[in-house]
Amino acid sequence: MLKKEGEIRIPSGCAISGIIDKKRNRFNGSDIIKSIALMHDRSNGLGGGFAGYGIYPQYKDFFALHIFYDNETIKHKTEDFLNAHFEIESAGNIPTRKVSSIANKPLIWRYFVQPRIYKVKDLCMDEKEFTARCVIRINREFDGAYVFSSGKNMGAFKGVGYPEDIGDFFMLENYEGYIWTAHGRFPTNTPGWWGGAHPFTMLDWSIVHNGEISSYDANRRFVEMYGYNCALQTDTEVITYLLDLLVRKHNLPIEKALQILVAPFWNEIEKENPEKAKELKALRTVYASALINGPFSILVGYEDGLIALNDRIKLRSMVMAEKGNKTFFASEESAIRVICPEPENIYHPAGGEPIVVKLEAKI
Amino acid sequence: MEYLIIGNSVAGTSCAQKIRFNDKKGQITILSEESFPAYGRPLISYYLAGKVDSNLIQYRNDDFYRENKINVVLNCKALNIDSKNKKVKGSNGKEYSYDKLLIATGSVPFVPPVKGIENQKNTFTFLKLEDAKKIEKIITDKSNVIIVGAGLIGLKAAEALAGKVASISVVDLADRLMASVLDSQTALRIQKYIEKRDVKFYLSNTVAEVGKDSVVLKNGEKLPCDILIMAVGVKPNTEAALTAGIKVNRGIVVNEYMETSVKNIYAAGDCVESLDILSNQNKVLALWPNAYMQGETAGSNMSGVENKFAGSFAMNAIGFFGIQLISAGIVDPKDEKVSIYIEENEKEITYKKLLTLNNKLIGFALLNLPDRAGIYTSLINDDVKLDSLNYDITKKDIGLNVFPQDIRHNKLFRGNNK
Amino acid sequence: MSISLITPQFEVLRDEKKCIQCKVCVKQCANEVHRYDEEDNVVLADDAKCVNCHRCVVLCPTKALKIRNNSLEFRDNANWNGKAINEIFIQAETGGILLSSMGNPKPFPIYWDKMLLNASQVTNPSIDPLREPMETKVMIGRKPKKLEFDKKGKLITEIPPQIELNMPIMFSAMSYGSISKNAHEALARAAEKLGIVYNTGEGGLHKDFYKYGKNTIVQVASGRFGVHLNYLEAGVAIEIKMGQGAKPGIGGHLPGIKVGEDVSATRMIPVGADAISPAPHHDIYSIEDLSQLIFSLKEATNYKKPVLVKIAAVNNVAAIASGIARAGADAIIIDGFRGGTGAAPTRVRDNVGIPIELALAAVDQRLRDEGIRNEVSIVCAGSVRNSSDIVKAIALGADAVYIGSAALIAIGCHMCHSCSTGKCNWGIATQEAELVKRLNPDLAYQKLVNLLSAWNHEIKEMLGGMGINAIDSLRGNRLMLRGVGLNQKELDILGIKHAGE
Amino acid sequence: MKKVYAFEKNCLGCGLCEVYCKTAHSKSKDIIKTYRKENITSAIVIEEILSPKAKTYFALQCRHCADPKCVKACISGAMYKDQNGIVKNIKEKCVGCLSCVLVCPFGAVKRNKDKERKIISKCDLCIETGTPACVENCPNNALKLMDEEEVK
Repeated sequence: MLKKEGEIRIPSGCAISGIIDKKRNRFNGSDIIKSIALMHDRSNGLGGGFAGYGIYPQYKDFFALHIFYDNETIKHKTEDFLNAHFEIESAGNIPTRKVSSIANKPLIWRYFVQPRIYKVKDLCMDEKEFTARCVIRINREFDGAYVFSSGKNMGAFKGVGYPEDIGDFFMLENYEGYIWTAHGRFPTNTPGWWGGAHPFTMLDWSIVHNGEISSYDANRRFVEMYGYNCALQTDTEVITYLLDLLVRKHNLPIEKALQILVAPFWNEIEKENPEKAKELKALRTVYASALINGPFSILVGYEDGLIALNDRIKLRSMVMAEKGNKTFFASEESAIRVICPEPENIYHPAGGEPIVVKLEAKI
Repeated sequence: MEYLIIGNSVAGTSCAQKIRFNDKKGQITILSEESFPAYGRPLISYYLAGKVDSNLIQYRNDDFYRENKINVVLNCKALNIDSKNKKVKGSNGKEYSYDKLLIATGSVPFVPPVKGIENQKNTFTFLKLEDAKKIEKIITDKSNVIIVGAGLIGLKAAEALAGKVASISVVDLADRLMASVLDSQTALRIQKYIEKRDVKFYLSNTVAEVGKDSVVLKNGEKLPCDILIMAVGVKPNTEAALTAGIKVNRGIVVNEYMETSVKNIYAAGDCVESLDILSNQNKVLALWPNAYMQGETAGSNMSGVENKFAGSFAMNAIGFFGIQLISAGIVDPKDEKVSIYIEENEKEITYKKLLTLNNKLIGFALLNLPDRAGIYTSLINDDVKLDSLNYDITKKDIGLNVFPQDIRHNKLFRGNNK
Repeated sequence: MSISLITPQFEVLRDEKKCIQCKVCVKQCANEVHRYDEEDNVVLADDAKCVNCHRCVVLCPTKALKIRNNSLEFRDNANWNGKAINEIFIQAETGGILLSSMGNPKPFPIYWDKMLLNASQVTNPSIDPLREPMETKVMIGRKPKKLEFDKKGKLITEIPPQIELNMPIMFSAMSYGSISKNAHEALARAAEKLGIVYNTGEGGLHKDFYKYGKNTIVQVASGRFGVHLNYLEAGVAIEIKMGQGAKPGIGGHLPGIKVGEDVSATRMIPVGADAISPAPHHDIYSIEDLSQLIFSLKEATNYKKPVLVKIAAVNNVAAIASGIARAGADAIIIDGFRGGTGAAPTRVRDNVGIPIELALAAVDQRLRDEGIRNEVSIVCAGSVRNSSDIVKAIALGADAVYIGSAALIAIGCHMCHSCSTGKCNWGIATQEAELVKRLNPDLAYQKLVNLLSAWNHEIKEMLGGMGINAIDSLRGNRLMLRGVGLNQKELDILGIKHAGE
Repeated sequence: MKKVYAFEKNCLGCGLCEVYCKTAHSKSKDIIKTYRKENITSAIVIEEILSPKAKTYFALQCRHCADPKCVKACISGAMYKDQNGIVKNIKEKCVGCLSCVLVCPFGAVKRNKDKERKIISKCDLCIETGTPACVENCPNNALKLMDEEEVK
């Protein structure tokens, strides 16, 4: 019997695409669907998904939990748990439309929640840590329930199918956001579990990823020392946790965190001025086990913007371009041109060169 | 510049070579009274024995003369030196002018007067290739050969002829062979060894009279004689030098630059007297290496590069009948203060004699123990104090390990062969 | 006086057709096995003296010599085999404990050989180290829990001192005394050339070798030989030796005969005096005592040197290692039972301790379970034989490895297990000047450089095959390993899956 | 010029240089045949130095002197220094007078024990094969072919 994510590591190839409007002008999901659809051949119909930021302005202070349920029983059980830990502001189905190619859909629910304050205080945590732990707990202990999105004013939409069909299914043309990312998946071995599709998310973090990291177990065993549980055994999961650990728990500036994930080579470090070299050396020395190795290109959405990241020797394609306030990223240039016929500043980020596009501060 | 060299043996050759090294342009002429290209005189016994042919006996090959642009005039004896006009008259009727002249006329055999010597028409000396060639022509397996002189030349002649003739008898006035090098015991041992090779010795004896086909010895004994070889000794050939009025004692007198008493005339080799560093006196040291170095020193000074000859001492390496005898310095001392160390092995016919005086090695003789003899020679040559060495040289076979490390390393790593 | 029951262990076979009586074997055998009989012009051998070190075999210009196990047999008995019987003969004759050298030779499982490595195929490109950068540099030392930057983005966390290694390999502790000065010189110079470190062992640091300080770990062992302030400050790190894999629980003994002038000066003991290292450190009877020593050494050297602690792999190694990490050690060395020694009681060598692979896996997992693995380095020691052993050790969780026996083999050791005799024909485990000079440091150091350069290259090839371009990404990456022929318990302890899973 | 230098601190006195020297100068070029059938004298002398602590050794070959005494002493013209500075002996011309042995201050010219025509055994730096056999086969790198200047 085929094993699903979490029971086994499934290597996969992929297509990714992302758009950000740094002035926080919102636009609907049509373009991102169009872009990822162009790279149809890079997926195989076994996974597709999207993340949008700024899509829930009316609930922007609530954690938006997107949950797959296998059946009603587990839904009730999970909702009891949610009720016990959160004030649920709103709950309901995520709207979908019938698409012929999408079958076997689970129950797909959405809750806008706030942690129950006394519980947070009891545990001496902040609300993010509390929410994260609850999400991890559901995903680990509630067989048949899977929280696939848990950030604020953002949401992931994913499933088994080609990404354009998934976008159609979730009716993303009805959502407007200032960051969109998309993923089309080419797993080599999967029974097709909706939870296994990308993006992988954790609080505000959402990651779409093309690649297969060979440092996986080194990264996993490192991050698991800090309370994470890599239940899915996927690359996106471990990369998300690494970022969460470095940025949220260790308070490192995002740029430093990225210098850890794709650390410069030692001989490049030696060329830097002494102070810079000392800092880079410290980062590599202390966080050697957080170095991500193997081929990958990833797009990381988070509350402040969008990050594009390649492995150190650029073993996966990744191109970017700009037009007006928008910055586009995609596995292939054509996937940018299809939605932005006259792009500017086309650039291929070098291996290990992180590109961080930050949203302008909220007014 | 014109350089003229009288004499075509080792001193002449090394002189010419050195001149050419310093002066690429000057004209170099060698006059030789012989009809052969230069050869090693000591090789004539090997020639007679058939061990070298007339080709191989040549000291330097033709390329040497071509490359060094040395003109050799054969069959030309220097009859007269006109030092005023710087000209030499040759026996070929030509005159040779010079700016610098070297006299390297070597030695001539010393033949004592012997009664009736004119009766034996096959009387020879044994110094030149010509002598060997003459002897070679007439010997048969019936020949009875008498050799007068049991020194180096006589014994080498005997060796060359052994087995080729009916009998060989060696006669010497001394009581032992090679009296200048060997003590009587060793001489006797060698004598017995050689006697087994059908050579008879008549010692403390001499030829009293020469008949047509026999000789009569001093003790009255009569020996058949078809060939008589006179190998009593040699003396410096100073004939040419005397024509120039050069100062001559036993040999030509030279200074340390090998200059004679006449300006622009130098002399080198067996014809000169030079410093014997062991006796600190000028002596005729008729030695091959000596001649080479004197010729070279003369050549250097003649061509404008000042060089001194440091002096020398007696040394010899002799092989005959399979015996190797190497000796140097004083081996038969008169001075009673000399300590003598002797080590011998009758069975192996080996013998080692070391002579020391005032904390220095002054001489040695090694019979059939040639290995590393040069180190002893260097101890004499370099005036080495024996107590500065790592061990007592009489207690152990010699090696470079005798030298303290710094000296040894200086020799091995800096190529210091002094 | 009675006759000895001990029979020779080896036979010297000389092919008379090949022997040219050159006497090289006679001159080269310090055990005086060979002798030349002038009368018969023949070279003869005394088998009883032979230790099978191959010196004569290797130097014989005509390859006329072979050494083999004595073909003399006892009656078949799986239990009472020849070795068991001979050992009894020896002890009955001498009344002493049996002594051996080098590591445990018994056929216990070698887990390195029961683990296989992964490589990339299709979904993930392998990397060619000849064309792409490939990093094997590692930093050994304590790491802070996290890094902190100020508001301007300036690093404010001070990083404790680290040992910077160009490759994850170090030469393990071998004292001057147990090995020769030339062997030390070779190790020191090779370490310098390679950008790694060697270890003084417990015998102090010879004055000629202070110049290699940047590539030296100085050891402090129970005998405290040669320990003084300059010594502590001479190296890049200080190692406290608590135990040794070859002889856990046992001290050391350098016989006085090996304590010549130089060794005496280096160890700071009288010429000819036995150098006895006690079994325990007599100032360390518990973990808090160890912590005190660690911090005494750090105080003495102004916190400029990492302090490493070396222990033998024993039953409770994981818990002990955790204690050492918490006691303040910057790195922990786990020394397995196949590690070498100059001399150890045979029974201890062969029966005490546990396999390094299991110990290493257990320690790494334990420190991770406690969340402190990233703060301390782990060095794997005890019979690391080749580059794939190293790759497997690092995948199991080591930061670096120590090699001792392999280094000695590179410079000529033939594993004859006779170090304790002091007659090492290869100039390694001896203090006899005439034998020591047989090890030309110029040649020996080059061999070490060659060996480790080759290994480093092989490590890079294997890393590249896995699609990894920095050794950091291999450390603890147990998914890169698969077991073969291991039972579930072993797989669980090693933390790896079985091949095919 | 390059010469063979022996370093005492590395020389073991094992004698392998002699074995390989003999073989290199044999007809058969086979060690065993060289020893069994050809009575060759090696051009090397191995000396032992008595020092208080341990025996040390060095191997010695012809130093190829800048101003070679053996060449001057040679009565037959067999000994000469070639254009590369190597002191050689033309075996056809050599008559075995041993004058070279008499004057060599290193004792580095040996009498050949072989009954054959070749009388003198001295180092020719194995010029025909390239690297001297002694250097090539020294187990401890005690013998090195080095330039004079390099050594100084």
